[in-house]
Amino acid sequence: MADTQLTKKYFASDAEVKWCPGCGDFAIMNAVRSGMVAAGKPRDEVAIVSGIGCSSRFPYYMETYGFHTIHGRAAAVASGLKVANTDLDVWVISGDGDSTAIGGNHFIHAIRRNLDLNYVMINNKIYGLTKGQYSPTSEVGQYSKTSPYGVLDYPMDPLKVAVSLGGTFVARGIDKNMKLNEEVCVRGALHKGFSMMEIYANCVIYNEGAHDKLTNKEEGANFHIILRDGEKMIFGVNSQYCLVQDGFGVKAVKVENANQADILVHDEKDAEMAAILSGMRPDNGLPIALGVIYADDRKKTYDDMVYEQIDAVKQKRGRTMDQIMQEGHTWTV
Amino acid sequence: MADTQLTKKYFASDAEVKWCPGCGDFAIMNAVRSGMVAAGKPRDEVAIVSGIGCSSRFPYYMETYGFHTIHGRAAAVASGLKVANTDLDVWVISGDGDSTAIGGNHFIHAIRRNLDLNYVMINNKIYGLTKGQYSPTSEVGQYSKTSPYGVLDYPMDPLKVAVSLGGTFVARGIDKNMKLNEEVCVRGALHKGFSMMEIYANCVIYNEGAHDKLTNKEEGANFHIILRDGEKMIFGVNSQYCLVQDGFGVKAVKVENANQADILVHDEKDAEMAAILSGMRPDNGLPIALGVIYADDRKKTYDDMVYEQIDAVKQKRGRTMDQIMQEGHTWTV
Amino acid sequence: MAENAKLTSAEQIVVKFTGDSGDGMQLIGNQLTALAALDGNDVNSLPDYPSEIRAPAGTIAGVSGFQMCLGDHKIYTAGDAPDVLVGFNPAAVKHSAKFVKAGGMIITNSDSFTEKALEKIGYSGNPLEDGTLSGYDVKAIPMTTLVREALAEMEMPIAAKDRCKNFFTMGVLCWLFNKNKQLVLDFIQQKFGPKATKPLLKVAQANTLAFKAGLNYGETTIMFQERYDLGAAQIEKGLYRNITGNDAAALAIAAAGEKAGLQPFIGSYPITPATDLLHYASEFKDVDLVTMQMEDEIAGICTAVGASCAGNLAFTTTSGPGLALKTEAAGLALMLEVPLVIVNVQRGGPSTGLPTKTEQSDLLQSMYGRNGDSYMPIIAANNPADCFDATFQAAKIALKYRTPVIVLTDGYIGQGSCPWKVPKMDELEDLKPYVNFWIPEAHKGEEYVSYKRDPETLARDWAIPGTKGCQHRIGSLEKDETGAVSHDPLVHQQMTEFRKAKVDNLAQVLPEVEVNGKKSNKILVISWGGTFGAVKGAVDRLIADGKPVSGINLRWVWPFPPNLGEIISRFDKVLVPELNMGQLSLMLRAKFLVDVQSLSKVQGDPFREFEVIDKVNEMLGE
Amino acid sequence: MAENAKLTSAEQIVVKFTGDSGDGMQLIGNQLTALAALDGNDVNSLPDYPSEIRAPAGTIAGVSGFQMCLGDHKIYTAGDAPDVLVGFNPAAVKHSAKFVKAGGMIITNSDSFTEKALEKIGYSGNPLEDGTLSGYDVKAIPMTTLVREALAEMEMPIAAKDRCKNFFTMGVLCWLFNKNKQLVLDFIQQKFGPKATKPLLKVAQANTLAFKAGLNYGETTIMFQERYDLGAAQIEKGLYRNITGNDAAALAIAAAGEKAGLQPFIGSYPITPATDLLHYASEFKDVDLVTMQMEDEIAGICTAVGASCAGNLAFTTTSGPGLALKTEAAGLALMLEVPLVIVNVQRGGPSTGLPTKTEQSDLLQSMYGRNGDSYMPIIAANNPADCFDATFQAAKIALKYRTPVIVLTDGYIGQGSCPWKVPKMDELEDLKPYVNFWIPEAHKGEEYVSYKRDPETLARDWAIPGTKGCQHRIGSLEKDETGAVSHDPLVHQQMTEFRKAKVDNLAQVLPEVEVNGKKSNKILVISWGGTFGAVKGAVDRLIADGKPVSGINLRWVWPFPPNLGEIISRFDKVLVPELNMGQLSLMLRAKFLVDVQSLSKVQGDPFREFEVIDKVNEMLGE
Ligand SMILES: Cc1ncc(C[n+]2csc(CCOP(=O)(O)OP(=O)(O)O)c2C)c(N)n1
Ligand SMILES: Cc1ncc(C[n+]2csc(CCOP(=O)(O)OP(=O)(O)O)c2C)c(N)n1
Ligand code: SF4
Ligand code: SF4
Ligand SMILES: [Mg+2]
Ligand SMILES: [Mg+2]
Repeated sequence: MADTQLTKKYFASDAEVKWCPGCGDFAIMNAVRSGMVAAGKPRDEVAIVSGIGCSSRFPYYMETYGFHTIHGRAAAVASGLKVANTDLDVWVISGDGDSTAIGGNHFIHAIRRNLDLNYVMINNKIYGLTKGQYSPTSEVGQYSKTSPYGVLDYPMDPLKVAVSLGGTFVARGIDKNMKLNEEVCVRGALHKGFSMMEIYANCVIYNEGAHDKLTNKEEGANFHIILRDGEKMIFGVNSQYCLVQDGFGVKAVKVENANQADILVHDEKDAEMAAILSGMRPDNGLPIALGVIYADDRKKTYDDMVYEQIDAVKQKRGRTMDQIMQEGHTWTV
Repeated sequence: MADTQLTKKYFASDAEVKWCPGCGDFAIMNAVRSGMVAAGKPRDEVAIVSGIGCSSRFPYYMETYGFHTIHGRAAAVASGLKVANTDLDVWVISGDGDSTAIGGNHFIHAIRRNLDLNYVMINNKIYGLTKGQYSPTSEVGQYSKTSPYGVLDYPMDPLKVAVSLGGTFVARGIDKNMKLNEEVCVRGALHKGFSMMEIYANCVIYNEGAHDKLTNKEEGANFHIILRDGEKMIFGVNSQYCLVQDGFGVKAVKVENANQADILVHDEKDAEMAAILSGMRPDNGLPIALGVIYADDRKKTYDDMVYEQIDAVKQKRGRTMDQIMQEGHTWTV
Repeated sequence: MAENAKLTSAEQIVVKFTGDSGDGMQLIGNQLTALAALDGNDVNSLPDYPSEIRAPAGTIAGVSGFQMCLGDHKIYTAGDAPDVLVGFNPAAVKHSAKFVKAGGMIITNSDSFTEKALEKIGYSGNPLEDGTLSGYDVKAIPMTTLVREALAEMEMPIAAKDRCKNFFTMGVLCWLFNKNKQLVLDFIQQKFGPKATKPLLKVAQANTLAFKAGLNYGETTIMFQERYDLGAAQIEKGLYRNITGNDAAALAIAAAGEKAGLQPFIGSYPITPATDLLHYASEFKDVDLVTMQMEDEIAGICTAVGASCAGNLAFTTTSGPGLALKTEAAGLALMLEVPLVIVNVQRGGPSTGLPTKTEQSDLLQSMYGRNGDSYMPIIAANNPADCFDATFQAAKIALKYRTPVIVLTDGYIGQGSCPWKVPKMDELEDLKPYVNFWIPEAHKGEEYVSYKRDPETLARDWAIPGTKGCQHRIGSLEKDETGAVSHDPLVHQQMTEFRKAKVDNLAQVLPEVEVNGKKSNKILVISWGGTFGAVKGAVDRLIADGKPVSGINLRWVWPFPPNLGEIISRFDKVLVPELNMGQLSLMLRAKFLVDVQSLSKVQGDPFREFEVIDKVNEMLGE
Repeated sequence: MAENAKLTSAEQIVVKFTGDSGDGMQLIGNQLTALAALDGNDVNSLPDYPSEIRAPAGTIAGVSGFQMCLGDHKIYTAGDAPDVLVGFNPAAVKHSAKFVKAGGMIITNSDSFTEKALEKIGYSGNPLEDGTLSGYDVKAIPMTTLVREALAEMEMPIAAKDRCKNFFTMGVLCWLFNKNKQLVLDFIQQKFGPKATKPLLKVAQANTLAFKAGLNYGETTIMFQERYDLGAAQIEKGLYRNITGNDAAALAIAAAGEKAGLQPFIGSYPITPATDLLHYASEFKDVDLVTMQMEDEIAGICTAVGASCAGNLAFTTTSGPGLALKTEAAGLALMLEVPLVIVNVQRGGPSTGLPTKTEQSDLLQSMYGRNGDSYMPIIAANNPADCFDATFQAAKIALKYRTPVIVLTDGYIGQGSCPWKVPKMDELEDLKPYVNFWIPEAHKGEEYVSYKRDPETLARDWAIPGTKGCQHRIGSLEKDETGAVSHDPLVHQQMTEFRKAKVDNLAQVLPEVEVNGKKSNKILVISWGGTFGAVKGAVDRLIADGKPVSGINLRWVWPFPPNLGEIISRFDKVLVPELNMGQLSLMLRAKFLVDVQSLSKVQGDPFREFEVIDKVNEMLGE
């Protein structure tokens, strides 16, 4: 099938989309479709696996193979699916709760194994589907149905954890920036290895405005930076801030106060830099990093290694089933 | 009870220790007992929680309250136990498999919450109890009963992950270095917050020599560095190597080739430095970091916050049970 | 003028509200519940949500419902076919009209029957006009217009005004059911009145106006030919509160902790339809209830086990898929022999199934869903208010026998509500005697032995960390009396038997089941949990009709009450209506070798009395 | 000279080896098995490990055992009381002597009866001398001395020489049981001989010398007055292999994949006693078996579900606590209606329980341990070799009905071994017809509908990702025929019934159970899984004794075979011996309303024939 036939619409199913009007998930679906277009596989060679959550309803809206599984297990199901058939373009769509709460273990191990999956984590910092409980990405003090007096748990930063696990592609988007999300999803789709894409989304019902600090027209740009490989890290409403190195970390300073040569240049392949960039937070006076934070596909994928090993064993031992069955202590009656 | 009464022997139960002769776990038990002595609680105010594994047999050998739970769940059980009674000195003893495989989710979330637990992860890079399968900390290519042709999964570095989750105390020991392990356990015991102590151990039966590279008499010192707060990071059999900064990371150079001022000084409170130190590996030409990598107890513990919140709500609402029951739509018949 | 509207006295009225999910059906339902209850009626209700995702407004899929039954006698269910349907839009009417009693009343907002709205649900004509609803007594009221008119003078956004439609409707119903309007006016003041903040005050005023407009509408139009008058039910004196099962369970958890002198503790993970329990309980910090929302269900139960080991009174709350995840750790609690209460609010299964729908299909999972031979008592709540007592009793048994106990409720009970006679804390049973920690002071000269058992209950001696000199080790492996790991074949045999006997023993102290009706008869109908109401109602009616039928209800589903076998043996046939494929039936068949018939329904919906009645009649050959 | 040792012909001999865990009891047991089998006997064996942690050498807790029964007829169990005990040290003798038949033979290494060794096990005197073992025929052989002497010329570490003790013992036994010594000599060459590496060659030589020394010892000492001679059993011709149940299951997985034309896939997590299955299967990369050792059991089953969705033939392997963790995801496979085989090697429970001991206590968990009404076929393997067929059959049914299937084995079967007639791949049933993927080419003009069912099997139409034009969505929520989520009450009712009927239907094609003995009789003994051997042996002996007893075995434990009810009805009493507290009994009671008696044993140990015989006699009032 010629790539030219692949359009976003081609990947849209005709099921009625049931997210609340205004939900951030709509924008993300659009970006994922662009990613699929870029990946270039016909839709019957694409599989989407999701867990349970508002975000996990995603597969129904896509004209691909779709598996809406159980809460938290999408990464594990997708791991099996991908290894079973490496020809498929496999996407995982999961929420912050689905990925980092009940699904935390599969999530970290899938990253570690560098399976060739495209993993989109829609982070609205709340459990939407179950009507508003805090999640592991919720902020300290956040009010929710289960934290009427404020959350006590320190939040987890999934991307920082992903970097610490040797993730080979780590990127962040935000519902309101559709262009950026497309970029992220296209890059993720083309990356060979585990593509970790966190996309902030607004849950208009249970966590309205969670990302306002970043999306706010007047000031938002002061609190996030859009990274581009090889470009200086400058941000702010008037591009007035930049990042410079500070010990093993970074700090944000006014461009006018910085030595031009000190302004850090983003290097997608620098894992140590990624460890810092992925964890930046306004609480620490640093902008949230958006865009591709880290990307390096030199590490072999688990799924490829599985078949390389199989081939190697075939070369080396190459037994048939009959031979295997006839091994061991045998005798003839 | 006066602290002077607390000795290591005081914490030893008289159950027969059933580890294989030569197992690394013996040495670690000794260090943990020192930690308990330092913590200064009488043994009937100490609780040890473990999962399942050779290492998890630990509680039986300690004259304290002991809970040998189920595989992978020690951190979760201990979290409840500690929150339920914050007066207890609570230790978790767990294996690499117990902590990072089946228990991975509880492990990461306990760190994130900064519960005041002393967590000792005995890492022999193998499942000992079940007779020798690879674990998430096993090396690529390692042979084991379930990887007869070599492990394909990239290993996880638990301490690096711990740092990425905001762990407030991160340290590493190794069975052969008893003094260091004592230091680590004593510091961990005294730390307020989640004390993550990874101790490398040798499983003489199923992964003999896994840490030989580090313990080897001739060359071992070239492959690890013992960190001490405020001291220069110098290592090697003849203290011939040092660490210097290299971008956001570090590199090891000969001391003679280094500018004295460039030799890095360890700072236990530098989380960004910790992110680098915790992940150093000989594969990357860097020494494994031993000792206290990170320690900072300025972050409130989850368990303390629970009771602060309770007190605050009592202040603010202060309802009695009868009052609560009589709230809502009520009427009298 | 409707002065001539006849006041018919009724024994019970079934009302159903349907509308968009966002329209607050539950709210208006609760208001009518409170109003009727205040007026002395007994009330029972049943909410009916659409799917878990907010479906688009105005569509059939988006219809949310709330049914209730008001009566002058004890009411056990939300009733069968509604006498009155209040359907707020065309979708709601289309969705629910078919349930209404033949000739029953349908009240609707005629303003909502726009062409666009009708098109959305695939109507070409207007059902209010084209005879579609000819079998019903349709009251098409231009609610939007009337409310907007009534609030013409108020400076409020139109949307806010439209929201007052509910109180307009309350006004109509207050008139229609001949209720005391002052109760509603007081309620509005209480909720939105002087003590409230500024914007709410305005809401109070608007709602008052809308309510009065509704009252007037009833009184002044000729639309209603008939009004209903319900006598007061014989209700025990006391303070009442309308409560959902989840809220009642949350209260019981806090109350049991206080009565046991232990800190109550919940380790949990949100899951529909159990979440509300956790929501409500999370507010009880001022009475020392600790709630830990954990990373998953396994951590939820494991923290609870840990808290129990430390001497808290520990609970974990969940629904089916969550229970499936908790089974391994439930086995840990069982081996440790520590008290633990697992509250399972059942929903439609298997797998994610029908998360918002009710079902009773976790009974066998609760009984047998653990590795090894593992026995746990199971108690089932009969209705929302009963969740308080069931949970409280579970805590008592968990403490007394040092055992995990499962409380089964379901989506219908957990989210549904009914009046609850609020107990005073000092009327509740003191649970301290069951705690009975082993302390050296009470056992001079004795040494603590962790699995030494009370000869009667078989509960083990329990010393918690911090108890002087009692340090000891316990675990999930099989062990001997001292807690030391044992692989001795006979120790395992004996410990297994102890664990079984402990639960069997509980049966000895359970109250005997009481039979509703003759003690010996043709048919015995057995209810458990959520089927209680429909079965009780049905059996009452069958008995009233002179049918040879009796009923019993199982509160403890395991172990079976001591006289159950004997009761069963006195009947020709046994019927068990269940919202599953016959799970209690299976247990009864295995235990009593009786050919129990199962009336099975798995449609996400509780039984209606008539379904039970029809089945009984069929069995009677009628 | 022992020339006058009498050669007694025997029908069967029970031999038990005991020694330190490190001493290789399993190895020597397997060697004798192979030797006997090669010589035409039938053999059945039972290993007996100590606890999971390597207990200190020389202690009772550290004793490891291996029992076997050799016979001239079909042998179903490892026998009751041993005729011959080979106990390698004092602890081993102390531990096992009590099991030996009165007057039976105890062979031991007298060199190991040092003062220190005796002290370790709390003996003050030497039991070889002080009459402790006077009821037995004790052969105290200075094995260490004799072996060292025999190997005096060899340059080897003493420890390595001592390890040849096992082949010395084999020599003694080879003589004692009148076996063909060439078979052992060949075996040594095969294993350590020319094709082996240098150090092994030396081992071959040493073992050969030790073996011959043992043979000579038997022949030349006057210690043995009697030798045994076993005739050859009537054994089907073919190539045989001694195999453990876990290994057999591993082979079946790979074989089923090949016969189905699908890539076989295992998603798993290690757990005793199922790990060996995964170990062995991990070696089969050359026949395309993919094994993913995952982070936990949940991931293990979930990857298998994922692989199944992609069209692999997927398996997950575990034991009790692991099964408990997998139940939620098993429900997912059930809702998706994809094939999946769950192999559960049962162990002692509840909770971590007795990890290394056998039990059958996961039956009810397998049946009912999932949320919702969820039905899965369950097949049980009767013995180690049978694990091959049971697993292969499970794969077939999983494919044919698109359903998860549970295979139950247990620690005894999984780790025990017996001779297995190795099938040729082309003799095995072709599974391709059951795969039957939906492909557009085969359904011209039709559109793919994901839950459209085969009218006979009710299996759904199955199209896998990559199939042109068949993209579709399925999930864990209740859904209609198209796979679209549905909350329609009747859809849920119907789908639940379909899922039930699918499994019930399987019963129709199951082979009828065959009765061992009279078709109608006083007592029917029912075995399943691991009780097969003891029950078969016991019933055979009872029948031979003229007792009114018959037996049947259930291979599919769910659904029950079609004629089971009818068979049961022809007996006065039904007895079910089980290594649990009566789990199959419960299912039979519920289904057939028959007062099944349960012979229950939870001691980590399989039944002995005499236990069944005693119970039957008791029931017969004898
Ligand atoms: C085993 C299990 N536990 C809990 C649930 C309930 N549950 C469904 S989705 C969800 C969380 C959803 O949050 P998130 O993943 O962030 O998705 P969102 O709805 O916010 O997109 C929970 C707790 C479930 N379905 N299954
Ligand atoms: C639910 C469950 N799954 C699996 C097991 C089997 N199991 C017991 S311990 C263990 C791994 C032990 O490895 P580790 O934690 O590294 O401890 P070690 O023995 O090496 O000290 C496994 C897989 C179990 N007991 N329970
Ligand atoms: S509840 Fe929140 S996350 Fe869910 S669909 Fe609505 S807006 Fe989106
Ligand atoms: S098996 Fe390994 S980890 Fe376990 S006790 Fe022996 S040496 Fe230690
Ligand atoms: Mg979310
Ligand atoms: Mg380990």
